[in-house]
Amino acid sequence: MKVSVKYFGIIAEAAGRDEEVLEVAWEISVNELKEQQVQKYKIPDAEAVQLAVNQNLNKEVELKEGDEVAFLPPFAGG
Amino acid sequence: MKVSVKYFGIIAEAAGRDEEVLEVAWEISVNELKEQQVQKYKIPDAEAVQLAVNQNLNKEVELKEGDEVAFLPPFAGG
Amino acid sequence: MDKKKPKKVLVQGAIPPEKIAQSIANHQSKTNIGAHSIFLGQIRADQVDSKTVRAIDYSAYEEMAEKVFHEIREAAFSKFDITCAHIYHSLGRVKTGEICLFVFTSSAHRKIAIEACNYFVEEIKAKAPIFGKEIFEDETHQWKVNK
Amino acid sequence: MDKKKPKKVLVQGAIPPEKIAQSIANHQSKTNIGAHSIFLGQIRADQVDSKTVRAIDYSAYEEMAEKVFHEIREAAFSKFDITCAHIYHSLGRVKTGEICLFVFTSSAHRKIAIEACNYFVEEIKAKAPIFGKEIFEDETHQWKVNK
Repeated sequence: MKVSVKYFGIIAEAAGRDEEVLEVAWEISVNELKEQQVQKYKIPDAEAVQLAVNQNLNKEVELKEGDEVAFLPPFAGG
Repeated sequence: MKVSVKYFGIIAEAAGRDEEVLEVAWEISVNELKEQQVQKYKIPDAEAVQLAVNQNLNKEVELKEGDEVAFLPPFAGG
Repeated sequence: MDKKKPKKVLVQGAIPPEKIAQSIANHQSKTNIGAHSIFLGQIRADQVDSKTVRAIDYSAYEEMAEKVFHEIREAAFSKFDITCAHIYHSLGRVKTGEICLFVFTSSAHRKIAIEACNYFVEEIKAKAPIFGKEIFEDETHQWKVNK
Repeated sequence: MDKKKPKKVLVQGAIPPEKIAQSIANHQSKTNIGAHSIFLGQIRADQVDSKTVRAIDYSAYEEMAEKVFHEIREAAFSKFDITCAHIYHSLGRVKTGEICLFVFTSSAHRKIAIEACNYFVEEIKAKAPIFGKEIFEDETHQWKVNK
């Protein structure tokens, strides 16, 4: 299935892109997707990376076709 | 001896004046002066009135010739 | 330098928003500042026995008030690691909706700026000999008391 | 009405002092307000390994950030008896000395306005997906992390 992935800040820098559409296995978990991309792009400081699925940080959700998954580095607003 | 007296806010309104020079007895205490003027001008809400001597609220001081004594109603700044 | 040459705090009439903008703009050259905290007191159209407040006419024991403001500044600078602090309070008539108090503190870090700002506001309310006559629509009045 | 039609929080570039003055002026017709609390974040010229920060380039997951700001507003209005609340955060490059965050809360009473303002600031720092690239004089950069 396809999911739409967005990268921000230092992660976008490491990935060399802001977004892409990924073909992923059914039943892939949010954490598995994270691990896969962390390895692929050598994303630094991986423990500090949070994933948002359809703009929610809740990690328990299962990925579905067409979901938007955002890779978020530590927040720096304010 | 002479002391210079200032009235503010509702006290000035009751006294009908902003300031005056009073001839007072030697060794009059701050509280005695307060009581005297509260009676004279029927100053309302006398418990809430504070006296400042030479711009200090410290009540323990003894009055001296030429002191400036201010009658202050409750503060309302801010 | 702010600390050493305090300007007069008491100003005639309402504090215009443009003065606040100017104060903020004046701090843009101070690049060690990371946070500003601002408090503004605004005149409320309070209802008292079916009459509505239209303005507050502020008066003060001015010399003592400026002395008290100076002492509050000194205490604030010794308590808090602030870069600068500015306070202005109105004298005379300030209409409902207008600003009568402007407290402005700056620091490298937000918590310090915020705590210092609160300190100023509470100290000013408690210690500054300022008096307020609430003027109603019909020009009758009552004297305001801080709670 | 403020509560129902939130404007966009994210704005391009620095927040000019005149915008802050305009926001304050816009509240002078709301005569149930007695106190405003304002927080401003300003870009500091921090030193990192002998290099000096010249600007922060802010980016955000914009749709999520606006959603988070909306949720923070809803929570603030249910927690605090505030009359209105406005927040603005910069996107793009903001130079040292310029303002990148403007939080503005108003209430009948000072303590409520102040507490609500602090709540917004802390929530925004903790929850808004905003990212900051600190740009040094030589155009090298490092990514900022909130402490």
